[in-house]
Amino acid sequence: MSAITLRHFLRKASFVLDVDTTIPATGITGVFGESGCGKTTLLRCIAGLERSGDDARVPVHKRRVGYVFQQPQLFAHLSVRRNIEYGQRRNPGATQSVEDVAQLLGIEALLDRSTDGLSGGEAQRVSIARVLCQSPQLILMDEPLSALDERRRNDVLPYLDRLHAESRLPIIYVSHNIGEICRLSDHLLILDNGRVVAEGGLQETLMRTDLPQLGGRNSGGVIEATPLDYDGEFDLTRFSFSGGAIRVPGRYDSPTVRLRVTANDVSLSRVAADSSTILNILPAVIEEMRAETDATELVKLALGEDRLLARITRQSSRRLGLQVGDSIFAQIKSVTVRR
Amino acid sequence: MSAITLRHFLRKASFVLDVDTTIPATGITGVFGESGCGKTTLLRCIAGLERSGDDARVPVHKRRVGYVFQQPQLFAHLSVRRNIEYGQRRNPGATQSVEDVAQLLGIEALLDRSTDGLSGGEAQRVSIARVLCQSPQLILMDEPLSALDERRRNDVLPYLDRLHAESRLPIIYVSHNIGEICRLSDHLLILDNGRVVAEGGLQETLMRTDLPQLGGRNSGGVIEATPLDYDGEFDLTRFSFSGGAIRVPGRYDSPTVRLRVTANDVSLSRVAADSSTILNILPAVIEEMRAETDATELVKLALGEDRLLARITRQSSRRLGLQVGDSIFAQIKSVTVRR
Amino acid sequence: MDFGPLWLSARLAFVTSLVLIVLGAPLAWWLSQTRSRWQPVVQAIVAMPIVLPPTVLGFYLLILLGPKGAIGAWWVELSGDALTFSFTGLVIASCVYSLPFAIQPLQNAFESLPRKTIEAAWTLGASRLDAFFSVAVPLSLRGFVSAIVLSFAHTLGEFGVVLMVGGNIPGETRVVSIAIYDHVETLNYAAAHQLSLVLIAFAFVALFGMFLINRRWQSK
Amino acid sequence: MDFGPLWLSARLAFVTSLVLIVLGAPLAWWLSQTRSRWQPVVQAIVAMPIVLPPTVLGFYLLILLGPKGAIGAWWVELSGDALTFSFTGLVIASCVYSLPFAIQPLQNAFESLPRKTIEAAWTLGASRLDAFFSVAVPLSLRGFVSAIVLSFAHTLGEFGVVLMVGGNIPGETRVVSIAIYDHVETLNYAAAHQLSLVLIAFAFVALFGMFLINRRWQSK
Amino acid sequence: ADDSLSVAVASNFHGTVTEIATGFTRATQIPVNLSSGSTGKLYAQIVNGAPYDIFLAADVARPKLLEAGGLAVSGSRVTYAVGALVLWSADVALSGEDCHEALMSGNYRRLAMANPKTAPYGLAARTFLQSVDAMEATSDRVVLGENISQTLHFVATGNATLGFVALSQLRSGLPVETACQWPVPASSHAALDQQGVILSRSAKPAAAHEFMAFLRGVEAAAILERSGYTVP
Ligand SMILES: Nc1ncnc2c1ncn2[C@@H]1O[C@H](COP(=O)(O)OP(=O)(O)OP(=O)(O)O)[C@@H](O)[C@H]1O
Ligand SMILES: Nc1ncnc2c1ncn2[C@@H]1O[C@H](COP(=O)(O)OP(=O)(O)OP(=O)(O)O)[C@@H](O)[C@H]1O
Ligand SMILES: [Mg+2]
Ligand SMILES: [Mg+2]
Repeated sequence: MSAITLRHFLRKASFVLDVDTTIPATGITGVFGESGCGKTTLLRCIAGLERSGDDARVPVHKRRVGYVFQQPQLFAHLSVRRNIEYGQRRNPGATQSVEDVAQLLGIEALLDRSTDGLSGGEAQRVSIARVLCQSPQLILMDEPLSALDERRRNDVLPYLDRLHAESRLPIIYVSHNIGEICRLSDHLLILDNGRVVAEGGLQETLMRTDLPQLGGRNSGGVIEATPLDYDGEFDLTRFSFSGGAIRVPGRYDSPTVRLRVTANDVSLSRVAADSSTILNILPAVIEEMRAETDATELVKLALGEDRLLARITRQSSRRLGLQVGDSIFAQIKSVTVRR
Repeated sequence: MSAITLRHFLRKASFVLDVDTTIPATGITGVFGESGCGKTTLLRCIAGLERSGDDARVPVHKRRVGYVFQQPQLFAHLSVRRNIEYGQRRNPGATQSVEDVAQLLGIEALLDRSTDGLSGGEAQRVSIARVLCQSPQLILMDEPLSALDERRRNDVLPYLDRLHAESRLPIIYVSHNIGEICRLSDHLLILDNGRVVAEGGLQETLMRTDLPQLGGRNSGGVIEATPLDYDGEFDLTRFSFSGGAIRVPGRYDSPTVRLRVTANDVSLSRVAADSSTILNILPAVIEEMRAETDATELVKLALGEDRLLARITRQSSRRLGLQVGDSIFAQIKSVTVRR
Repeated sequence: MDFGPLWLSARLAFVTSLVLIVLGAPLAWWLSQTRSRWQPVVQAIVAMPIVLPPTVLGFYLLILLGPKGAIGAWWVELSGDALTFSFTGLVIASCVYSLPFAIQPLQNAFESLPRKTIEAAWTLGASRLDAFFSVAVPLSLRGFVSAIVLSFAHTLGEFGVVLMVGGNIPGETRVVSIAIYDHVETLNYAAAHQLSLVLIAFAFVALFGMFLINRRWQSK
Repeated sequence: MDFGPLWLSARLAFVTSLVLIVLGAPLAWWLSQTRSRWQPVVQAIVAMPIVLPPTVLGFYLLILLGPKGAIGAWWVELSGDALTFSFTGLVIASCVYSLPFAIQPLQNAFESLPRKTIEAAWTLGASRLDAFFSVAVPLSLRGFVSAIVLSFAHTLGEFGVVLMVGGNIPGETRVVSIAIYDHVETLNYAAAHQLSLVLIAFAFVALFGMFLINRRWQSK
Repeated sequence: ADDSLSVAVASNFHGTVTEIATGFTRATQIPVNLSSGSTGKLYAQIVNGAPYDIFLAADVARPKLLEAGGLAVSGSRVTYAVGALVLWSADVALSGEDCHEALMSGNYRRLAMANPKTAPYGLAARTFLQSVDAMEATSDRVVLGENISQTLHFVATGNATLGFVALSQLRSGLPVETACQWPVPASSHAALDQQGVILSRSAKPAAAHEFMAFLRGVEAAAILERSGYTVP
């Protein structure tokens, strides 16, 4: 696996961006960090919209870097199809068929419309299609979903999943929504005040408890799993992963999926109670415990090779007398499936 | 409690809005419905921006109806303070102090800035302050949070709670996010294709199982509760409600709160297991069961006078042999507190 | 050097731009907001004054504003004074002549205002008039600057109309453009060059200042 | 009636607006994008041509474009022909005279383009030039319409400059404005009225059509 | 247009010369192209290379300057017509009255005259006013036309009660009724000589000479007399 080098230095008033790192040349790298930490600035540097780094000489239009902005930035004077063709015509090697890309993003029916009447989610999908059709060597996405409300966000997310699954293109995906990042990225880069504070594979980096940036309601873990069988009677798919088997509503056929389990969805039990409606109860070992707030604790669990976080009240922890090293049962109430 | 009459008829191309109903003259009325059902059109009619209904003669500026748009629509040539004063100066009876309102919305520090550098959440709070300072007799909010990402949305929500708590102003709050509506509204109005399909108090309406509009991930129930005591050691507040007591992290002092429990956060158990970290386990009676998808069922539970929904897999339901009328235990993993 | 004509020109240009802004803004606003089928007709009519050669326009204005003309007769009745050969007459003529240069930029600016912003002003209790002044106008500053610049400069350089309607009366209607013209006609080239330079310098300083302020304002 | 001068005027106005759009658009683009300290200076300079009375401007252009003038001499050397008293000379003079009316609306339109849209074009592989033509220009249509209308109408009504540089030569430089002027001068009022009416009718139809198309386009 | 003669003519003489040129073309088969403008403008154009063969000015000064500067064929400068100044009114209030009387008694609102600086008729009018000591009395009521035709517009449109205009203008089919007119004595001002020259850069000196000769011939003289000029 080759790598992409990011080396950028830029001063803007009192803010300094100073990045020197590498990211994998395939898959999605999530860039995460709080507002004002320099995420957008970093992307602008990579695209050549700001002068920084060694490559300052290469003009923007020769970089073959696709940029999906927070707002779709469609060209109002062109039809949807013309918008998508815009980049294609300008990049000699761009051989993607507009129809194929449109199909990937579910916008075939819109191709001959004007950009006027598009809903936010449709417009953002068109802007992604436009970038794909320019055959970039790298795609930058700057919070492409944050201007969309939840429903329209859910319109777009599956297409990003599909894009990830069907293309080997490296994507740098900026977001401050850790859920989105967990769902989409393979690799994680955490920025703070213009500097890289953490960088690595998604699962390892997510489980680091020394990063205050990762706290909050959305913390949790992801598990790579493979479908085992499908129970048609109850519409449940059983997945196997290193820690056992887990059942999820719906049917999934892809060879491998990523399951996201937020810390809020995991409760712990001393016994494997089969008297409750909780579907997934798995043996686990407590690897680490850390006080989060006055009321809650984050518990890092080992399930085979995989790791999950559970958020429990300190009161419950005390009541059950939980200790690092204890073998307990993780009760998983709900799971989000990706891919 | 007096009431506000909404009587509007409007034809727009093939769309017809036909509303004739009343809503309470205090508290927040949530207007819920899918995209294109006419929510925005209804608000525009009420504000007088579209000609419809009996009051078509009253010009917009004489209606004393405050309108918070999806985008803040601040005036770029005025400072934050001037923006807020804009409505105040134009409505003789407006006696609210700008400082008080700014404090309510946490924007005191922004008052003398230009609107330029405001973040999305700050701008939306300013636009709400502007509407409050015009002392309207009715406030309309058209998805005021949907242009904000989750973090910025959470910046604004507490201020809306506070507004609701501290003012008797009637508010019509449009959203297609049922979570937001549950959190904020007292009263619910459901629109479909330009017509009112349901209307009533929040709790009763939420529990209606004949409304397909209410399905999905966000369904659940709300409970009115009063704080009972506070456990300083574990930072937990105990609330009492008709179905018993429930504990929630954090300290709450208000005389009454609303607890929202989504169907996903409730699991059911035949026994009150004390071996798990689930904090709240309450006796309940199954009142109704309805298949939701091929994999899941919605179960309506009676806890004293209150009602909650639980989403469970059909497989678990079968395994436990759940029946209407059964006495079981509701395990509540997490609770959102409002007010 | 006689600065009289320059001051007179400056005064005329100033008053004309002012009048044009005051009268042009509502017209431009109407043009930008209306959905009437007549809108393009009115828009085309507004552009007509510049289509006629200034002297010819001046000739028609001379008839119209003269004591026997429709407007002139009414004015004589009203004020006892003739409109032609007076500063007031010059202002009217200049306004007619420069109208399109004020309307076009204003209309463009108004058309690019978001409708929601205006609606927000209404719901906040501003009447249509109030919203126009307190929101539409200040947010269209760039259009106002353009309108002022174009009509100011155009009036400074105006000549044919002014000559016709003004009658070249020193101190009253002899503006600087006529003075320069006279110098050129009488082969007094040196004086013409000198006066032209002064006029250009004056106009440059006025416009430069305006652009500078506008730039500061925009980037703020 | 002799339609020669009318066609000549129409041709002149058409060519002039065309040249002004072609040359003015890049200049307006530069003015709208640059952060140079010289920007307001250049902007003020661009407005200068309208500050001078047309006849006086014509006088200076006559000198500059004449066979002894800087530009004229060079042109004679290049083409063997004089610039003054020719259609080409008229076009140059008209362009100078109407420059500000083309620049201002274009600059305003360019300034209100969102920067991000242009940046999007760059990242999609468009060079700066390409992005200008394929994105900035089509999105600034309203500004182009204004620029064309103002410079077209202004050239139709132009007179002082044209008379000076063109020399009132039938078929070559006698445009309709001069023809009307001649009729007025020789007290041939009836012919003047008639020709004025035809000119106004022509201009009205041209501008009305333009506004109508523009309206359709905008509302699409 | 190549074989035609190009004549630059002062605007006020444009109507008359059109008639003369028609006769000339009929007699010689040489077509004539007329370009009119103010004397000062035409002069500036000629100095800057305008392609005219003949220049018919409304004064003496400009032809003289051209001759002195070598731009006109020396010896070709001739007076082709002498104008006459008339005090004129189109104001119905003065119909049947005496214009001169009205001027002297101050019975008018505005008095129009051409700009003495730029137009010979203006200079003549001023000289006349000075000769009768009326400058002071009129000064605040005078409006100046840039040339003699603008002066006529002022009077014809009723904006000025009285005006000093050229006799030739009153003879050219005025669209308005004359209320009164009074010929200003030629002795009270310098002669209103109009001179013409053949330009040195003319490519058709022979035809130009022919035209100048025709201009001073009997046929032209009749036209000039009829148009309100005297023949020198
Ligand atoms: N033109 C500028 N002048 C001065 N400071 C700037 C400028 N542009 C950006 N900054 C500063 O640079 C820092 C990084 O900004 P940037 O937009 O990259 O943040 P971000 O991580 O994308 O934030 P967000 O999540 O809010 O989009 C901020 O502190 C900002 O104030
Ligand atoms: N100007 C118009 N011409 C034709 N149809 C219109 C017009 N404005 C609105 N509509 C139609 O009226 C219906 C209601 O629109 P409205 O904006 O009120 O929906 P909404 O409930 O607010 O939707 P959303 O959640 O997407 O904001 C839609 O079907 C829309 O297509
Ligand atoms: Mg950013
Ligand atoms: Mg809506």
